[in-house]
Amino acid sequence: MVATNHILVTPIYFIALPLFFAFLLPLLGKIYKSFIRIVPGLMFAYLAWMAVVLLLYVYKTGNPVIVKIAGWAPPIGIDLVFDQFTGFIATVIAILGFLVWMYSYLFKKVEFDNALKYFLLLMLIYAGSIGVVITGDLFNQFVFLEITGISAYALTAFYRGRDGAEAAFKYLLIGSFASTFVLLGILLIYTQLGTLNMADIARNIDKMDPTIKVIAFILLFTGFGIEAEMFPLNGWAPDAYSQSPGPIGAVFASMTSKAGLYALIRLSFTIFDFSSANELLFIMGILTLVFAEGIALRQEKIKRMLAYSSIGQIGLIMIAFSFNTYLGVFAGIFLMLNHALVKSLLFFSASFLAYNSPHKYIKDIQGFARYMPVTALMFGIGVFAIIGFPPFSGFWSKFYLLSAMAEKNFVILIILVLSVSLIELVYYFRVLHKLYFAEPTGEYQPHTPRWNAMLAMVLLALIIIAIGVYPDLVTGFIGKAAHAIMDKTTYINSVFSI
Amino acid sequence: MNTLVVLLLILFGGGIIAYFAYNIHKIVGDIWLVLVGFAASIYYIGYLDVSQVLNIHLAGFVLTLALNSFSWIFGLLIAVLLPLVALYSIPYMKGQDRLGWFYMLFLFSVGGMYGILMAGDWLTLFIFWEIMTWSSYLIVIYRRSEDAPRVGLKYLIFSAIGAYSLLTAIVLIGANVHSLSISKFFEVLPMHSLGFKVLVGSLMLIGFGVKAAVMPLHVWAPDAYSTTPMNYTSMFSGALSKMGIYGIGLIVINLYYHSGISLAGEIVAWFGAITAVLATYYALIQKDAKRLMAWSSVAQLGYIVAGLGIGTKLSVFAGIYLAVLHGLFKANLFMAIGAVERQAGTTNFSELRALIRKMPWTFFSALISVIVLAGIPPLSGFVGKWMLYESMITSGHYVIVVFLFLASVAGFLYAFRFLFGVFLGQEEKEFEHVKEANPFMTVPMLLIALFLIVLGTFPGIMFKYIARSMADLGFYGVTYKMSVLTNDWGQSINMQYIAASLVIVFVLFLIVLTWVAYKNSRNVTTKDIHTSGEPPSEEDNYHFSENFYRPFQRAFAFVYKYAITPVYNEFARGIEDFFQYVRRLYTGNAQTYALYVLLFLAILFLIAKNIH
Amino acid sequence: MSNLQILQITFYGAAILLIAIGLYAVVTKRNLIKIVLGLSIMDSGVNLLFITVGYISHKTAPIFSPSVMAKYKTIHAAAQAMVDPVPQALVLTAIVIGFGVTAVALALVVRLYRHHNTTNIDEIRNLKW
Amino acid sequence: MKKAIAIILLAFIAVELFVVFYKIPFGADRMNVARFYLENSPKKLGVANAVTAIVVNFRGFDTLGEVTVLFLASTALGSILFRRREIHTRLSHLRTSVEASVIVRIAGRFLVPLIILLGAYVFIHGHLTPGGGFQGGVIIATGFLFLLLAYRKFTIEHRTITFVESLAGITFAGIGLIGIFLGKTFLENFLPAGKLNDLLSGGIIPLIYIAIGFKVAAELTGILDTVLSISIDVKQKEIESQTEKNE
Amino acid sequence: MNTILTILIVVGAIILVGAAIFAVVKRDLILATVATSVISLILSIFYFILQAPDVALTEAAIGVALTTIIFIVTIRNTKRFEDD
Repeated sequence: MVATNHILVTPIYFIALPLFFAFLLPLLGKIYKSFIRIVPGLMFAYLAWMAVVLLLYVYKTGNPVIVKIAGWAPPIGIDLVFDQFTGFIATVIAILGFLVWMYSYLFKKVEFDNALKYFLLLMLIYAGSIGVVITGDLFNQFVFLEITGISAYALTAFYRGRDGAEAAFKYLLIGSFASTFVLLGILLIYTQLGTLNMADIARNIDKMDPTIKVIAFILLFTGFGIEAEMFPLNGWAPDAYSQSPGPIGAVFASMTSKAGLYALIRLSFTIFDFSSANELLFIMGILTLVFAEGIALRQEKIKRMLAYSSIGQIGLIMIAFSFNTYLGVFAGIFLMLNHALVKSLLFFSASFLAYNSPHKYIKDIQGFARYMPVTALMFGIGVFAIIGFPPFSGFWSKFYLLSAMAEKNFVILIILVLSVSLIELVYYFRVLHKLYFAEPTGEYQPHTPRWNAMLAMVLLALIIIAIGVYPDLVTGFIGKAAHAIMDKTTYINSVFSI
Repeated sequence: MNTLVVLLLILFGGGIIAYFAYNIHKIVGDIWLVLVGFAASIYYIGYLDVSQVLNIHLAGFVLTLALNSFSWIFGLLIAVLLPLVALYSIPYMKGQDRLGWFYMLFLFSVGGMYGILMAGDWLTLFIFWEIMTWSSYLIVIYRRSEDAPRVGLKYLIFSAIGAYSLLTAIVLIGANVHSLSISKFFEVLPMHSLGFKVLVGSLMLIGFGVKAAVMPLHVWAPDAYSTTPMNYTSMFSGALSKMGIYGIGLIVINLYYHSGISLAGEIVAWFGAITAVLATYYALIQKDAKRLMAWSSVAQLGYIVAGLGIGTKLSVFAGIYLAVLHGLFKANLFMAIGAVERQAGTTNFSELRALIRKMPWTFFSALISVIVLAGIPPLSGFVGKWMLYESMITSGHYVIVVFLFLASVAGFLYAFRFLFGVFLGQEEKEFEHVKEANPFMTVPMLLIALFLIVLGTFPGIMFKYIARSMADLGFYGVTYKMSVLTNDWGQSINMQYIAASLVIVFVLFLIVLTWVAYKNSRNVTTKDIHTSGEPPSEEDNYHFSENFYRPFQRAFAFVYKYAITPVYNEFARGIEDFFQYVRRLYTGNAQTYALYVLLFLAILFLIAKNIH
Repeated sequence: MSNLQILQITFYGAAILLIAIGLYAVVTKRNLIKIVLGLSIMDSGVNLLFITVGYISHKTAPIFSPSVMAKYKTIHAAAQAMVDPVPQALVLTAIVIGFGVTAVALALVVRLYRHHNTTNIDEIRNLKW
Repeated sequence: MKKAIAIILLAFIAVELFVVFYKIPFGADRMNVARFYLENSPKKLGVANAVTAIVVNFRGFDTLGEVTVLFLASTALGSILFRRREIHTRLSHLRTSVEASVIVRIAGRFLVPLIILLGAYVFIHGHLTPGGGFQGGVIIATGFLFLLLAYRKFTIEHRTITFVESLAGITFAGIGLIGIFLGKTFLENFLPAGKLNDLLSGGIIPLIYIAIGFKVAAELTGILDTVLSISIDVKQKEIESQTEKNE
Repeated sequence: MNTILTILIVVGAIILVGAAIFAVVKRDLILATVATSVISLILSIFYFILQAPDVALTEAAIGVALTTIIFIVTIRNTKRFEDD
């Protein structure tokens, strides 16, 4: 184990620094207005760097970095676990956090108050998402889920003119259900085991009364399922995605949904020992995939379409994890990475496309490629990557996923997933065709992305292509991550060995 | 350095540089393009080391690059076409914008094709297959015509269907054989169960069949071939479709004949035969030269598939030979159409006429190609058909022979229609200004025509390589002679004699005919139509190119009545309607969503006993 | 039935009924404010459940006040006579979080009212399908 | 229809939950880690109130999150309700439509300082007696609520709230970070535990609780201020519409 | 706990549930809000009985005072009566 009290590099900073600077930000804004943009950026950059350093350390030594808080070893105190799996996801979130910041660096340039709130909420949603992923305590996870949730409600309702409030209210309603169910589940576990630490629960899960165990699992599954946008619990998601400011769609796709998904996976893989959890995950994954992608086919608004597509990808990831084989989990983690990267790129570019069209309909963006060629190209790269054309990163995740299915000889499932991919291809290329071929209708407001947004998009595109051309950049990490999440004993032992 | 990698680098790197070169100046780009074209071609023919194998470890897989003599022959076809098409493209694409983009994709797709041929394992094959697919897709939609989105989407959807079934087969192979190597796969295949063989084989055949435009997966082909700029179509139909043939060859021969499921091969042959017949009949009724030739491509590919499917030594031999020939003559024909399009501004039969004197060289090369296409004796097409029919008769596939024969007859008809519609007939004032195409365009065409003539007279040049490639497919001891074809009954034909005699007759005939025709002809404009005050109706045959084969069309109306496209359209609409309905699940009312959550929870409670 | 059993039924029953009533309000009531009220009733029920579960009969609040120390002398003895403090700590957190959510929800209600001039959830359906 | 479905579903869920919870005996001792907390909060931390010890130290990380949630709520409220500042100052007298009675106003003068004092007492003694930062903060906020309701001229300088809020937040997170800089862990106690039941005991716990108290007070006051100023906007609208009618 | 307390608790619980139903059913939102504050009040007494003074204090302060206030302010700014 690494020294838990390293001063410069410790997972605690993922949460402590965003919170610290979030509290500080209003004061910084008083000193110099641009600080509210620069300081979060420095912090995001630092955290992204730190995440990479930590991940490399964990990768090389094979020892997870586990931090105890307030000096109490688990299960007494809360611990943060930065192992190969959580560390990988946290790193993805950290890097995307930085890119989202870069994309929105000049956001609301003139309105100081709104910019302040925006960056504040961005930092908190980031801290919440990473917190959900790296915490080792169930109740603490709930708290971070709430932080993520409330910042997401606020961000959804951020724009005044639109129906943001409506979307946020729906999100809040369903989100409250989630928190109620999660709390009840936690309570049931606590009454049986008297502990809240995940590793401790996992260690003693046999001691639970079987009925109570099942009900606790169901409650937690439903609660986290809501956050993970599982069908049919995802009614809020398309609205929230489509009404939030542009970069926040990317945040939802790459951070909050990942956090929910992580909670779901940790629940089924580590905490509980139900074998049917995987079946449940499998069935819900298929339903989520088919319904979301099918409905995306019939969307008229671009961000809504992306939202449904994003939900569909979540379904795919759930299917991948549900196999509970090394290859399946590997594919699932790769899909998570890929989905985070590609959906962010799509949201980044699409939000500019939608921004410039009067009613945000797909038919309104026709011919925009000639006004904003780079943005359109980025959208195109995103589409190619999500369809899974080589040499973009999407290809590899799809290939691994199908390999995992083939390993279990699920031919019908392969055909189903590929048919759904076909649907995906149809609706994405419809948009692309509109973008490139149709004559512009003339209702165009020139808001070409500024340099920072461009840079963020180009960086993302480069990452996507780099992974696509040379997947070994990430497969090593993903392989270890897959081993880490599947190996329950090591997780428990490493948590208790500090 | 590995020569295979060098070739791929030339093409892909050349493609990227071409993009920037065209952005500097058109001339720079053109020079670069021709340079890359020739370099790749010469490198392939002269310097490529076929024995080299390269293994790359990537993402937990072993990617293998290795060329064998079966794939080499397809590579040769590309190597012949590439520099010629590059030359041809210079004048053809004059005045188009985004040339850098176009040529980058062009070279990418060629690189993809070479990658497919070099692939020693299925994953590599698939990667290059997809690169080829998306780059060709982007070229199909390159001209932002009104049709482009529809055509492009159709092409993409069918390509994706193909690619996905290929992918399914590949992952199944990976899971069951534990190796993605192609040769390993064929080695161990006989040990696997019948179900696995049939499943994987059919999936692969669907995958390759899409690119080879086998019915009913051909729907994209006529549109895509005719929408794409003609210089690419010549590669598209000439070389890219051969990738499908390459794959089908690999699968049918290796999978079916060498592991004992010959029935499957027969089915493939039947698909090929039916494709050949139907596509030919569709070609007959086309009103546009591009579309006619596009359908003709589908038909010709059907022949080849039929040949491969029969799977005897001779039929495979014929199939490969026809594939190479088709690559050449169809490329030439599309180039000719492109030249016509560029010079006369249209390719519609009802507008074009009598370009023979305006564009004699184009006409000549088209004529040669059409003769090859129709399989008329002096030229190589005849050789291919001869062998094909023979192989089918000797292996007892009489019905298929009848089918193909029917197709050949109709093929002759459409070939004639093409020649007549574009080059013959009466001259028109509006085409007076039309000039012969740029030498950069005619010279490649003539070169290909020359190839075709030579191959017709000395088919043995090609036979050598084909025989070698047959060994890779497991057919050993293929014998051939330079110009003498011998059949199983011991009769033989010497192509040189036939060629010589027929050429003499033909030339004499042409001279006489032309002389007579000149003497007795009178020029009347074809639009000089007297309808005596009656408005002309559709039924009036007021232009000879309208309803060229009307009686024929009537006779075969029952064929034309059925088309597969509406079925696909209905299917797609059904799916969209279904999801339009499903979409209402998301009512927009937060309480409904909350109810869903409760319902979900209640269902989970109900099944709680089953969770263990 | 012993006192404890009665109390068990009473507390658990009341808490779960509160949750159910809150859920009912959320799912069926059309008025936005009623829905938010439902949410807060739901939260109350969950909190009551927590505290109920943490209670141990015949034990005191987990505070080592001078009087308690005087009664039990040692810390160990005092600790044996106290109820479970963890659910209390959790509920403290949960109450505050619940208040935050309620405040945000009400703010959204006000904004929805400004935007749509109604508090009927059925009329606020601009985003659907 | 919807109601019927809802009732059936809820009845089913409620019964199911009740059946499950009924398995958990009421009033039974099932402590596990809690036992450790009870034993050690007086011993190691010198904190009399075990709940405080858990909230601020053992599970202090939750509390940091909780404070953040409140902070978020006040930020979110501001972002959702976007009050208009100029109206705020111009129309502040419209805050209450009914003027508070003289008794209330005069009583307020005596009561409010007392309320605030009580709040301060509660959070300063958080580690000794029931109550703490949250409770004290809420009590103080109620005091300000009284002011806001009773005195129409009373306005709270928003800048002050922000300042207090930020400073208290930084103190909390900062105390945590100091632990790291001292070579310990985040939020770890680095001050002497002191004697049980002394005011100056419990190491950093009272400090943090005081910070929490200030923060909660500031945040809740901010939230209340924001919420109360909604009426200003609405009133403003009413006035506008009336003047339109009059014209 | 002795019998009297038990009876009191049962009565309290009945009032609790009754208040909750009242809060849900009543069309006058102000009254419904008052009913929820009654819920909070009873809950806070329950918490005292269940030996959780910290929570009782918090519930009393937040549930009874603050939540009610923000509800009432909201209601005053929207509509007081639920309409169908």
